[in-house]
Amino acid sequence: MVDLGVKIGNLDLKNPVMTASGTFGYGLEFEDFFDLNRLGGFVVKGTTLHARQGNPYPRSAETPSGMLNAVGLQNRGVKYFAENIYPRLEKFQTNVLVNVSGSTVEEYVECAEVINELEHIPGIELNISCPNVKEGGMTFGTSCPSAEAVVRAVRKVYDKHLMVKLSPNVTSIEEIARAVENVGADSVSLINTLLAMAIDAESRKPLLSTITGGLSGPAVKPVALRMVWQVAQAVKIPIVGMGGIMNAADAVEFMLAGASAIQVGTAGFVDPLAPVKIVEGIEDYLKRHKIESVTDLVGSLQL
Amino acid sequence: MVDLGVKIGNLDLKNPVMTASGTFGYGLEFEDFFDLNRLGGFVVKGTTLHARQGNPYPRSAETPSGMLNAVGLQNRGVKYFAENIYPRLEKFQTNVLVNVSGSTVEEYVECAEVINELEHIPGIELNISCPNVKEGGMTFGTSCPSAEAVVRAVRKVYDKHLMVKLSPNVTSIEEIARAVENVGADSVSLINTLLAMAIDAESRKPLLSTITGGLSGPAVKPVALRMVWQVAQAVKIPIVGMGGIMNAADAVEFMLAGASAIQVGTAGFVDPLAPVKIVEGIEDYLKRHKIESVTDLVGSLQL
Amino acid sequence: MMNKTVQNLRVLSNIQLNRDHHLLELQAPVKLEQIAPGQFVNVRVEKSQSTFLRRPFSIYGVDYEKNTISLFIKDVGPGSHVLTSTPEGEEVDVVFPLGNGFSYPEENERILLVGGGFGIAPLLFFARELKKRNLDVHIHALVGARTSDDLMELNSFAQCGEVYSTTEDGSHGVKGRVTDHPALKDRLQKFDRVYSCGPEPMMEAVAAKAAAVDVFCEVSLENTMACGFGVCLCCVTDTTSGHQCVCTDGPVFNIKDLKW
Amino acid sequence: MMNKTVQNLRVLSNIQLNRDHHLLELQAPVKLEQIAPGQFVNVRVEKSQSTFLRRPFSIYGVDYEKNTISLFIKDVGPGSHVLTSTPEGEEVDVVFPLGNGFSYPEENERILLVGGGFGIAPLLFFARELKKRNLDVHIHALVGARTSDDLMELNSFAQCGEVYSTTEDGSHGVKGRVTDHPALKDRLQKFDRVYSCGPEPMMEAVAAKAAAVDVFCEVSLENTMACGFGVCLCCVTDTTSGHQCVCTDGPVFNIKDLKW
Ligand SMILES: Cc1cc2nc3c(=O)[nH]c(=O)nc-3n(C[C@H](O)[C@H](O)[C@H](O)COP(=O)(O)OP(=O)(O)OC[C@H]3O[C@@H](n4cnc5c(N)ncnc54)[C@H](O)[C@@H]3O)c2cc1C
Ligand SMILES: Cc1cc2nc3c(=O)[nH]c(=O)nc-3n(C[C@H](O)[C@H](O)[C@H](O)COP(=O)(O)OP(=O)(O)OC[C@H]3O[C@@H](n4cnc5c(N)ncnc54)[C@H](O)[C@@H]3O)c2cc1C
Ligand SMILES: Cc1cc2nc3c(=O)[nH]c(=O)nc-3n(C[C@H](O)[C@H](O)[C@H](O)COP(=O)(O)O)c2cc1C
Ligand SMILES: Cc1cc2nc3c(=O)[nH]c(=O)nc-3n(C[C@H](O)[C@H](O)[C@H](O)COP(=O)(O)O)c2cc1C
Ligand code: FES
Ligand code: FES
Repeated sequence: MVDLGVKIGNLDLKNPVMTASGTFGYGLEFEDFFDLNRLGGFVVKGTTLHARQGNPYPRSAETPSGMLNAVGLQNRGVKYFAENIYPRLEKFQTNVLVNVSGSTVEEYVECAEVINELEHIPGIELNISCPNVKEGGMTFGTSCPSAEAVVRAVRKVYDKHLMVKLSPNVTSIEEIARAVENVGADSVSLINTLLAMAIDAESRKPLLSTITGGLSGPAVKPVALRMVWQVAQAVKIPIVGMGGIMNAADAVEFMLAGASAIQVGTAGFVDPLAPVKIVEGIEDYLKRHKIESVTDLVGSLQL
Repeated sequence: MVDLGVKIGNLDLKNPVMTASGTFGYGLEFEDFFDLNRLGGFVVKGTTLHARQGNPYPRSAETPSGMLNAVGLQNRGVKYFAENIYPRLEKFQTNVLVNVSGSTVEEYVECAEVINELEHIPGIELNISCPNVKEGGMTFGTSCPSAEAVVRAVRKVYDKHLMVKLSPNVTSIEEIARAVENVGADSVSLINTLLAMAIDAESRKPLLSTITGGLSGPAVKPVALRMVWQVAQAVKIPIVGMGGIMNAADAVEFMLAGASAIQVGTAGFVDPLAPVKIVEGIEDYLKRHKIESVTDLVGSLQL
Repeated sequence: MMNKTVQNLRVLSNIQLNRDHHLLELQAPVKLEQIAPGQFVNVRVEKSQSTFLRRPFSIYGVDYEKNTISLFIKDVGPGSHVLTSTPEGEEVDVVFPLGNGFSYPEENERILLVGGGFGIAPLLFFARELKKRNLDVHIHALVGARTSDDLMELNSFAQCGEVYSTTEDGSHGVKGRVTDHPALKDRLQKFDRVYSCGPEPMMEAVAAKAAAVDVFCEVSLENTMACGFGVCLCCVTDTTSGHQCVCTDGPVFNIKDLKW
Repeated sequence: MMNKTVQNLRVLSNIQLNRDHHLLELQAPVKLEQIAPGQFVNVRVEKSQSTFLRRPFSIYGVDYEKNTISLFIKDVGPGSHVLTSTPEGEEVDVVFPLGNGFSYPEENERILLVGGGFGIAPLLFFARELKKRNLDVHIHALVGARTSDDLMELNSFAQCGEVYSTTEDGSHGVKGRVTDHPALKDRLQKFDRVYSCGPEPMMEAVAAKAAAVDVFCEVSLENTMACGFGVCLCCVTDTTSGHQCVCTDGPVFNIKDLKW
């Protein structure tokens, strides 16, 4: 038997496969398709202190091997989450993380404080990289001082696992990763979407209401892999890799590049069964390659 | 009749379609496929002061809707170009630009000086964005001071059209564009390739000899469009857009976003006729939309 | 109601109806449970380089005995083109059933179905279900098109009730748009419910008429979708209770809830 | 020699040779001019989401009367899979002819062709051309495979000259690899020229033998290609005169020029 278990800091995952925030709803929508307990964990949608309506329609566009989104963090606020959604998530025997966003450092902090009280939420994923909101969001994640400021402030009030989600829209993602590691991040997850744009030549209009939005899917995989590889050379904390993972081979590539676990996002739209197929595929891969523990893959790229 | 002519500063192009450096050889290789004079211009492969062997094989990898390359500026040096290649390019009745790279500011300058003497070369494309060489290359294009330094120095010795090719691997491409505009660039071209990586899960090895390389093709189009759009809001000099252009609709999108002309790169590998089909397709588009001059498209995105 | 599932369905038949419309009957490998008219499927199209996301199509009919689902597909682009070209015997990967159906009328009510283009698909499924259930409902269907060549399935609607039509060129039925037809223009109060599916401007015009005379009206929207089952929040429409997902809160909406 | 061109070729026939090898005969819409054995084509595969770049295949034969080109394709991944599944009548988009062929032997020379896997394709084309031209050349072909099931086209080679074979399991011919066959192991000096195409380790072993006894030897390389016609510089191999492109300087190289 092969061992699929991984540890991300103090988080125990039964396997390295999580699902990505904003692509998995609150998980419940996937229950018709598979048993969520088969996942190493899942990250629920981006949550903010106050409710947000998000951006106007249209919010998505298909692109070559990928898609753009401009959802803009539509959610009913952390209080609503804690009172109405959280109770339905307690039953799961897997790691349920909440993705947290804000427009100011204070908003991040207050939101994290609420989540800190939720017993069955072992960690948050701090989103300092959302390209789809006007204030805050990505701007926190594109400079070291602002990234440090928000992580440092949240760290003070949040006791459990603090995963920080990095933006790929930067000159040096290693520097940001090192900065957040230095101020107390327990892990980093990457990449969020690449800032991008689509136009309809015929109507001469942008395809998104917000003109620009975030690119995800297989198109970004080569960039995501490169960034995971770079960050793996730069920090000691665990890395959760994502960006275009469609199948087990993709997942293995991220682990070879240095990720301890991975998240599946857009793939779930194309194949709702992708997350569990990836769990099974990694197991097959390990058997085929006679590797006992999935942790042996991490960073084991042969140069 | 529709007017396809565009001006990029002092360059007159019979149509907005050029081909991209490193993807078109010296043009001669395409002569079996079409008459190069049908293009608005073409940019020959990356040229350096001294000959370079480039990187070891393997230098390319296919990725979803795109490819990676790590050619590393293999070329025989500018002297060889001037003596042996240039004479074969003089016959063309279109704009032949030379793409210039270097490891130091001095190398850029000396290379530009040689090309300044070549009567039938109306401009150079200064490559401050190549991700595939160890020293220089992209590093010049990822900070304002270094980008300014190389452009300012070349501007001093180079009289003709100076197009500066920008790197997409930056937090703010607008800032770099503004910086090179301020020190004398006549136009900017973008984007060069995105720094990326591919791994073979089975062999557990990187697919490129250099581990990381440059991503091009349709996968990057949404990122390229966004950057052209951003730069168009930031500078007054003309923009030459590229990144994943496969057909006339793609080309129109770049012009709507603000590009005065475009370059076709990777598409020529997939369809060697793509550049001329794009010229024809733009003409059709203008007729269909009853637009008299292609210049009316530039920056005319409807918000 | 049937739970959402991902299945490979086999193309039992692929019939070309006119220049660009095809009718596909798909054999399910699992027992089909109750599917509501108005629900849709989301189809993966792998044999094209420009169809990364699935393509949504209304369910046009379900045969619970043969265990098949039918789709009515217009060839408008790469995805629908590959699907309308799929030969019998091949499999297609489908997520279904998605979304919510139309609300059922009460006994003895008079209903008007107003369809255009492939919007007739869920309406005809609805009409047939009402008929099959032997509900004592008076079904009237109004189909609009540009020319008589574009009018489809009038006979099928006729088997369920009254049929009216409009064509823009007057080649069949009343000349003009659906809203020019007396059923909508003059006699709308005579109906208890109006259901519409088709191009958005058509549905908006129908909704305006229904709102004016305060008749119950449901429309089936077609926003661009990324997931189709409520996890991406990309397909929202603005409603009186904020942004709602067309894929899970719809695609059928009561016009009272829409901000049209 | 024929100029490079991009054409839609129609599949005239698609014959399955064994589990994973197919023979495709493609009808050209333009008059075929002289094509050299060793040249290759580059095929676009649009019906797959993972084949962005073209796929190169050696030319296996040209029929100048029927105006057809044949390819010998092993199904190893998405691109070759779509191609080997292409039904007769469909068109494929092909860039051809690319690269350089093998050098022709002198009259009365004895040549040895050493092939493995789909590497036999250009060698058989070469053998047939030599035969067709009635050159007074003594052709010997040595084909290696894992098992007798993997040996193909021995009869076709036999029509051009002597045939030898090796199989790793000894189920046909000499047991072992091609280099274990006496033709290569003991009698190599008796040949004037050796040509090899197949897996790179096989070609390297053949090249080493040829170099040891100083016999003329050409091999046909298969580096990964992006363009196929010399513009991207991705397919280089290291030669005594630096990096050279397999697509335009090769794919056929004299081993003297390689740094093996
Ligand atoms: C709930 C729902 C039910 C539908 N029912 C049917 C049906 O029964 N029969 C039918 O033929 N079509 C139906 N459609 C529309 C169908 O989804 C699109 O025609 C199809 O996705 C086009 O894909 P394509 O690749 O062929 O063309 P594309 O190149 O993707 O698009 C061609 C045109 O269709 C539009 N389009 C693309 N994707 C969508 C989308 N997801 N929703 C709406 N418009 C889109 C584009 O804007 C473009 O104008 C339905 C759509 C929805 C959302
Ligand atoms: C000059 C030349 C001549 C060739 N002649 C033939 C032939 O006559 N018959 C034949 O069946 N095959 C031939 N090949 C190999 C053929 O190009 C590959 O098998 C094909 O590209 C694989 O594509 P795929 O999508 O099926 O598989 P992929 O998934 O792309 O690859 C499957 C396997 O093939 C390898 N491969 C992929 N692309 C290439 C490439 N461009 N060159 C070499 N290996 C590759 C991959 O590394 C992988 O191991 C030739 C290759 C070259 C360069
Ligand atoms: C529709 C959509 C909504 C998203 N919402 C969020 C979000 O709320 N918070 C966040 O951190 N990332 C969000 N993301 C980014 C994903 O979590 C992920 O980082 C990205 O999509 C790359 O992974 P993928 O290519 O596997 O999708 C969203 C992505 C998509 C496509
Ligand atoms: C094989 C290859 C080689 C390239 N070499 C160069 C180069 O020498 N100089 C340069 O400025 N850009 C080079 N580029 C980048 C292209 O010119 C272009 O900026 C990039 O590929 C994006 O456009 P595309 O997606 O249309 O190919 C190269 C790209 C490829 C694919
Ligand atoms: S399409 Fe994803 S929520 Fe509706
Ligand atoms: S494949 Fe492009 S140069 Fe050989």
